[in-house]
This record gives sequence, structure tokens and C-alpha cells, in this order.
Amino acid sequence: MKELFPRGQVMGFAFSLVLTLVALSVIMFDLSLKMAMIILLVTAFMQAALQLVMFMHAGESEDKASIYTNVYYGLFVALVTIFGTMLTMIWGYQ
Amino acid sequence: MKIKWALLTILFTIATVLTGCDNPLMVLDPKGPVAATQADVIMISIWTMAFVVLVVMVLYIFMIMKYRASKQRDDYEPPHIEGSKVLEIIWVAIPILIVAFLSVVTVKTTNEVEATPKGYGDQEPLIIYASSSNWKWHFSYPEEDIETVNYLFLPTNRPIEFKLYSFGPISSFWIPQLGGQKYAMSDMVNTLHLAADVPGEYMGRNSNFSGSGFAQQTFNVNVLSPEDYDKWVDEIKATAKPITEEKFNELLKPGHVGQSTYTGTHLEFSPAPEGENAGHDHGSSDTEENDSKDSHEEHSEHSNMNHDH
Amino acid sequence: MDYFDRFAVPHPSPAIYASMVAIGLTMIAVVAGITYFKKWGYLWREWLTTVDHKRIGIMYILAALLMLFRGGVDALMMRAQTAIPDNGLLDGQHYNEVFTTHGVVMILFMAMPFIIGLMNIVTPLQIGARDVAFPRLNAVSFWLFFMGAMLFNISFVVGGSPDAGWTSYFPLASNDFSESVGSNYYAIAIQIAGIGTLLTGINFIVTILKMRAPGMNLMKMPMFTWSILITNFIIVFAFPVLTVALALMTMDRLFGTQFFTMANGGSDMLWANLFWVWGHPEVYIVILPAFGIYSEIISTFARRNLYGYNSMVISMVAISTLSFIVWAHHFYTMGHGAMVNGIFSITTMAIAVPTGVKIFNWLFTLWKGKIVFTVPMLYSLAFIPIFTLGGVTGVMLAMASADYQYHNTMFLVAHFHYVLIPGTVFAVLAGFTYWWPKMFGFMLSEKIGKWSFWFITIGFNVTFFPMFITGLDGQARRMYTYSESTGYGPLNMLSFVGAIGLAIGFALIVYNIYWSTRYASRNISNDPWDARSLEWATHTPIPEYNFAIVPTVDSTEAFWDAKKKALNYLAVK
Amino acid sequence: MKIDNSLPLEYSTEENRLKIFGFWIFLGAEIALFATLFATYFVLVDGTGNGPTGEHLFKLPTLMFQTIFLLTSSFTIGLGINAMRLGRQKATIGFFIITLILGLGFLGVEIYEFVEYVHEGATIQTSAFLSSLFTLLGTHGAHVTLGLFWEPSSSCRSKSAV
Repeated sequence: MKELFPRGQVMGFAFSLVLTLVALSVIMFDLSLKMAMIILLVTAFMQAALQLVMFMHAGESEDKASIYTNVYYGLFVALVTIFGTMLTMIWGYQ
Repeated sequence: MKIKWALLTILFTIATVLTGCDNPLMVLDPKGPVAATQADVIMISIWTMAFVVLVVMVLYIFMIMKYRASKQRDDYEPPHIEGSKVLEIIWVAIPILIVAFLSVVTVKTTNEVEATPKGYGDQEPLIIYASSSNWKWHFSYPEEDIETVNYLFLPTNRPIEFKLYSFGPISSFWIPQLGGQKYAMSDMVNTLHLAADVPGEYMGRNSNFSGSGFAQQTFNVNVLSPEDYDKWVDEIKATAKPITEEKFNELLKPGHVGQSTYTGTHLEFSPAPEGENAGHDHGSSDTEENDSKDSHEEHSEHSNMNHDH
Repeated sequence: MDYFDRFAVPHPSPAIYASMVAIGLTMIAVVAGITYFKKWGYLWREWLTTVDHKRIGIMYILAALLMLFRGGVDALMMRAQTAIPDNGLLDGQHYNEVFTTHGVVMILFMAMPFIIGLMNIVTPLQIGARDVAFPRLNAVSFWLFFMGAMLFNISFVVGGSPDAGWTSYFPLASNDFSESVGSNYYAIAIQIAGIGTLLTGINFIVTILKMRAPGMNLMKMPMFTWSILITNFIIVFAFPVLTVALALMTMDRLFGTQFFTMANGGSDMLWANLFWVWGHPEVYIVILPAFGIYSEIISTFARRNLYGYNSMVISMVAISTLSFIVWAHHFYTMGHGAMVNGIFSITTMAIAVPTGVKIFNWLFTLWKGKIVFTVPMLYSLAFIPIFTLGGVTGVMLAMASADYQYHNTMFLVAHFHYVLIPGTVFAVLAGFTYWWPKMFGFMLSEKIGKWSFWFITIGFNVTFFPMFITGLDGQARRMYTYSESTGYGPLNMLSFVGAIGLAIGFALIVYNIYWSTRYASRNISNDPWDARSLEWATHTPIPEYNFAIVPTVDSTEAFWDAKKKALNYLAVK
Repeated sequence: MKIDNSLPLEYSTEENRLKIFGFWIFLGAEIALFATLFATYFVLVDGTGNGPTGEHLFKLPTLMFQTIFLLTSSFTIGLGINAMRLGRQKATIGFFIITLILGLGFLGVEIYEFVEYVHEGATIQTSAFLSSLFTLLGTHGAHVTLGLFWEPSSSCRSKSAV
């Protein structure tokens, strides 16, 4: 039975639940918008990283380097798209 | 090397056209401080880039003249050369310096053209609402309480702030000899700072494609001395009819309408999309010049009207 | 809207009827010809259902050439209409459709498939692979592209071409201002082709990263393969943005959503923003492979190895990263403050640095070389000065304060044609001529090729250089007419003359294909150009499995080195 | 077919190795796709027009359920793959079925949520904010749905491999 529940995965699951609780706490306690956004972003990123490494086995094959490069490049493009769009569409008009 | 001669001839013609004063190109023939700044930036960049082109061309001509097969021995074996750290660092470093120089110029002048022109800061700017609709321009002078269609009168030596917005597709408000263009859009107001030094008649147009009547969406710009300008305003006030909502809606219908003049402005019944009328909020405020007592209801009417084509 | 109206031509003109008849007659002729020669079985088995990367590549190039002529006819019509002031050849609406389809067809259905075709044919051969990683997916990609292209092209027969510019800015492209169905075809046809391109991107990344010949580590890959790898990364990360943008456009037009509307909180600027988040990387998607092609050709015909291999690779990686952070320079005039425009000016100008590195590396590849002026080499050499002009005008446009005066003018039109025609069209023509003997087993005529080269190069400069001047004189782009008093007439006439030169050049290319197919010698070696990379190591015609024995590689120019050591490489010949 | 037993089951053939790697590249494209949808949402979040705002619509319990369902399902599919690698057929199928149920649960809650929104007069056509919200959530839901179809088909294949 024990072999069906590898320690790492169970721990990972528990940790992801904790991250969710932290994210939810933002809504529970009336935090400032800035604080709330920071907490949400940090937990979201940790959550994504956790899923990639723990459950999707990003690092187990021979293509580890390519896969990580791809994911990092993807994250770079994602951040640029989101924050760049905010910059050109909203923040840039002060 | 026909192509190079062709290119050189063309370049030469350009140079003569650029420097020859008979019929200078509009953008390089500024009649106001903003356009002058921009013409200066353009000339700085042309000279800098001419230097780059020169370096490339010299190297290029040298390489293809000297190393063509017809000039080599038959048994000549070109060597294997990996590259050169020194040379490669040089052609990274020099472009970086050039780009850095142009960056400084850009940032400085962009800030300049986005503000009241230098030397005009002590004067109250003349605010003109310039709105586009298919395919015409409406100019509202809140200060004088008059409105013109498809032509503009401006005084010299006074900073002018255009408030740009659109009753239809994105349009771009452009008077090349007074300064660069900016978009007029339906859900927000853009501010364009210009000023004119020299009285005269200039071309203005929408330069952003907006449908089948776009080519003719032009307007005349008449720059007058302040006295003549005041005279013109008085004359309008004495002769023109007031603009009504019906008349304005009539004007908004797609088509070309020629020039016309009215007393009063459409801002009273159809306010510009700024402040609380803005389509979307960009955080902090655009300054509230518009003191009409519109309510949200009126605004939604206005945006519906945009929609009912 | 009546049911019939959705399919009828909204504003029939003789030109459209003529094209409809021409399309109909051509299709009948093609079907009749295939039936007469009993080629249906051959066509079906060997081409339509093929998963062979070489044949798929050839089909891509064939489609691209067809589209080149479609877009070229559009271009000629535009130049003819503007050749004289107040010309009445086309009306405003027709002109708008013509420049819209010219833009879309040339970028998405000519440049892209031409490059993807060359990449299909050459990349697996250059890395010593037997096919791409997912051959069936590759065929799916091609057919998605082809169907997208055909859907876009028949739009003007069945409902009217899109008329809002290739950028389709909202609200102009919304139901309010673009009532005909043309823009729906735009959204859906490009979407279909775009998904095909995205799949190609994934396919080639996996192929290049996983299927290289033993010994060929990343820094031993030929430069063309490098450029394709980087291009495909840009495709994979940029095309999803287009997918989303077009989906939102489709929903706005067909399902009444409010993304880009003028009321209910929509934002027309968001379309412009998303379009260019994809659109700027797209420029590099069509230009980086060209850089790869030139690197191969210049080093082959200078008879020297590529100068500064490492800096060539680094500069392409730098360009790919920068390509994602410059898009706002397409709308400096949208009203952001000096801060945003300053940032994007600097990132844009920064691209000049890695691009400059490449120009100098090519120049120094010629150094101490032994230059042979073949047709592919002529295109590559003409590229350098013309592209330099395109590049430096790009730096000028990047300067926000000055861009307020260039934006939306013929200056901009001149700039991007000075970048895209030498940067992409010359490259695909060079690559096409260069790899032609490998594809078909005979060479294209050098003599006719040189004639078409000179017509194209001179015609190009005569067409587009005047636009720099009319742009600075205040001529906006996309104007279907202008009055005589503007003084734009003579230079526009010159452009038209140049366009005719270009047309003759392209017609000569077709004649060259015809002539060489009939008369060129079939007796050529596997390596007729005395080239340097692996695709020349295998037999001509290329066997279906490419290489009987997968070659082992230990340098960037494995095939060249083997020839020098007089090794009977791969047991060829 | 050459089978390499030193690697986990999924990697044992060259074809599978290419497919898994290709799927990772595809995930890169998915990152860009969702980033664009998020960017759209962030830009339009204040574009509520005359429609309801997010504060008015969002409810904590449905959010909670959805999150927990999804997190647990990725945990159970991980356990399923672990069991598959151990060759425990029954456990594998059990975990896969639990995953399926969790996925269905998520979709159920999402559909319920959408119906609620529409009842409150918040449709995809009401405002830019709602257009972007429905599109973002809908695209995610579509991914979960695709996963639901894919999972049984791939587990059938892996069952035959076990």
C-alpha cells in the first residue's frame, strides 16, 4: 500500500493545499490590493512550479535541459505579454 | 555594379531634394516648434545612419571587388577563419554606443514633444477638441464657443492643446508642418501639444486608414497672427448659426461634407470621452477641462449613438 | 442580412467577375488536364496523401509561388491606381480590399509557406535525419495552411474580401464599420492556417532537438538549421497570441461579445496590442530563416567557412528574445506617455546591435574568400546593402519623437518593404534556386536567373525608394487617391514603373522554371555547387529515407571537411 | 519495436520519447495562450459597462471546490502513473477513475457557476469584462474536458502495455 503513495507526492499535495489556503486568506482578510496581488502571484507561481516538478515529471527525462529552457522561455514570454500589455494599455497613460 | 550606381544616383537626387529649398519635403519644412524638434531628430538620425551605411558600403565594395573569384589564382584556397574576438567586440560596442546616443536623443525629445513647447510655458494653452467621424474632422473651440468642420484656424505664438477623440474608427490627427500625429479613438481622449510660429495655410489629415472615404479625410489649417485670429473669431460669432444636436448628428453620418462653421460646440450635448465619460479608466485623471453638466445617462446615449450605424 | 447576401459579391466590379471566370476556367482546365493524362491516382498517392517532408516542402513552395502571384497582382493594381493623381481605375472600397489581401497574402500565405517549405525540405537533410519527428502531423500542418489560404482567397468570390487592412484594427473591423463578411474570412482563414503553423513549430523543434546525426551537437549545427530552430521557438510562443486574438475577433463579429467594441467596456486598443504582440515576432519569423539561408549561401559561394559562427548564433538568440519586447513601437501614437514610448524605443533600437553583428559577419565571410557570382549569391549580396537601408530606416522609425511624423506614411511602407523584400523574398528566391537541383535533379538556368535578378533588384529600388520621399512629404499610406496639387504624382508614377520591372522579373522566374524543366541537363552531380553541409551529401534525387547510413558529424561543416580529406563520405558517388 | 526497460514505461520507445517531448513544447505554447487570455482579462476587468462587476459575481465556495478538485486530480493522476510504473494494474485503474470523477466534478461546478452567472444577467455579451471572464474560464474548462476524453483513451492503451 505504501508504495502506492510515494512520500514526495503526498507532501507535494499537502503543500499545494497549504498554498491554496494562503491564497484564499487574501480574500478572507481584507488586505490591501498590492499585498493581495503579491501574495496571489507568488502562490500561483509556486503552485505552477510544484505541479511541473512534482506531478508532471519535468526533470526526469534526457531532455531535462530543453524542457526547462522551453518552460522558462514560455514564462518569460508570458510575463512580457501580461505586464507589457498592462504597461501599454493601462499604466502607460498616467 | 549597375545597382550601386542606380542607388547612388537616387541617393544623390534625395540629397538635392532634401537640401534644395524650392520645394522642401513637408516634414522637413517645420512651421512650429514641435515639428522643428522632430525635423531636427530626423536629420540627426539620417546623418548618424548615413555614417553606418557608409561604413557598411565601404567594407562591402572592398570585399566584393577584391575577393571575386575572377581576381584570384585558380588554385587559391580560401583559409578557414573562425572569427576574431577583437573585431566582433568592436562591431558590438560601436553600435551600442550609437544606439545609446540615439536613445538619449529619443527620450529627451519625446518628453519635449509630449509637453507644452519650450518658451511657450508662460501662456495659457488654447484648447481645441478635435474629433473625427467618417470621414471628417470636427473642431470645437470651448474657449471661443465655436465649432468648425474640416478646417482649423490657429493663432501664432500660442501653445495649442488638441484633445483628440473619435466617433468611429481610430483616426490619426496629423498636421505635418506643425508636428507629428496622434490617434483619435472612441473611448478616450488623447492630448497633442502643438504650436505654430509662421502664419500660413497648411495641410492636415487623418493618416490612419478608416474605411473607403479615408483618402479625402483632410482639413485645412489656417495659421493667423493673434489679431487676425481674434478678428476671425468675432466674425464667426457674428455670422455663424448655432450647432444643434440634430445638426451634429446629421454631420456624423458617414460621408464627406465640406467645410462649415457654427457657434457653440457639440461638447454640450455630446461630451468627449474623458473624465467620468471615459470608456475605460486609465487610473489617474486626465485634467477636467470639460465643464458640461452631463450625466451618465447622456454618456451611454452618446456611446449608443456611436454604435447605431 | 439576407441569406443570399452572405455569399454574394457586395459590390461587383468587372475585375472581380473577370477573376471569377478566370478561377473557374483554370479549375476546369486543371481537372480536365489531370483526367486526360490519367494522373489522379499518381496525384493522390504520391502528393496529396504524402507524409514525406520533401514532397510536403515542395507543395508548400508551389502554394507560396501561386500566392506570390496573387499578392503581386494586388500590388500591381495598387501601384497602377496611384500612378497618377485622381485615378479612377479602382474605387476606394476595391482599393481597400486589394491592399488588405496584398498584406495578408504576402506575409501569411507567401512568405510563411515559402520559408516553411524550404525548412521542410532542407532541415531534416541538414541534420542527417530520415524525416521530421511527426510526419503525419507535418502533412496535417500543410493541409491546414493550404485550406486556410484557399478559404482566404475564395472570399472575394463568395462574399467579398476583407477590407480593414492586414492589421484589421478595431473598431474599423467590427460589424459596425465592416459590414461585409470579408473580415470573418480574415479571422477564420488565418486562424486555420495559424494552427497549422503552430503545429509545424512544435514538429521542427522536436525534430531538430531530438533527431540530429550522431556527433552533431548544438554548436555544430549548420546556420540554417539554427535559424529554423530559433524561428520555431518564436512560432511556438507567438502564434498562440494570434490564435487568441483571432478567436476574440471571431466572437466579437459573430457572437456579439464585447472585447474590442466601442461600448460596454470594450477596448479597440487591445486588438492593436494583441495583434502586434504576435505581429512583431512574426516579422522575425520570416526574417531569421532568411538569415540562415544567406549564411549558407554566402559561405558556399565565398568558398569559406562562416565568419563568427558563435556570434551568429548568439545574435539570433538575442534577436528572438528582443522580438518579444518591442511590439509597442507599432503604436507609439496611440497616446501612451513618453515613458512607455521611451522604453520601447530603446528595446527596438537595441535590435540593431545583433543585426549589425550579422551584417559584419557576412561581410567578413567574404574576406579572403573566392566569390563566385551565381544567382543565389547575387541575391545574397544584393541583400546586404538593401537590407542595411531597411535596417537604418528602422532605427529612424524606432525613435518615438520622430515616429510621430513617419507613422502611417509611405516612409513606413518603404521601410518595411526594404526589410521584408531583401530580408525574405530575396532569401527564399536565393534558397529556392540554391536547393532546386537537390529537389529536382537539374539546375535552373543561370542566364535567365540573372536577368530576373536584375529586373527584381532594380525594379524593387525604383518602386520603393520614392516612397521614402513621398512619406516625408506627407503622403499617408493606404490612400487610394490623391489630388494633383499634392505633388505626389511623378514619384508615384516612378514607383509604378518599378513595379512593372518587378513583375517582369517574377515572370522571368516562371519562364526560367519552364525553360529549365524542358532543356536543362539532367546530368548533374549530387553536389553541383560544391557546398558544405549535409544535404549535399546524399543522392540526387533524394531517396525517400534520405540517408542510407546516418552520417557521423564532428564539425560545423562536416561534409566540406570530408570532401577536403577526400573521404568517400557516406559512400556517395 | 525496440523497448528499453531501464526507463519508465512511457519512455520505452523512441516514438513515445518524441511525443512526450513534443507535448512539453506544446505546453510552452499553452503558457503563451493562457498568458494572452490573462492579459486580456486584466485589461478588461474594469470594463464592466452596465453589467455586474466581479465582486458582485464571484463566490468563495465554488472557487474553493474547483481548486480542490483540480489539485486533488493532479495528485491522483500522479499516483496513477506511479502505480502504472509499479505494474499495479488495479490500483492504476482505480486512481485513473478517481481522477476522472474529480475532473467531472470540476466541470460540474463550473457549469453550475456559468448557469448562475447567466441567471444574474451576466452573459458573455453583457460587457467586455464578462466576455473576457467567460473566455478565460471557458478555455480552461475546454482543456479539462479534452483531458477527460484523452485520459481514458490513453489509459486503455497503457493498460494493454501493462
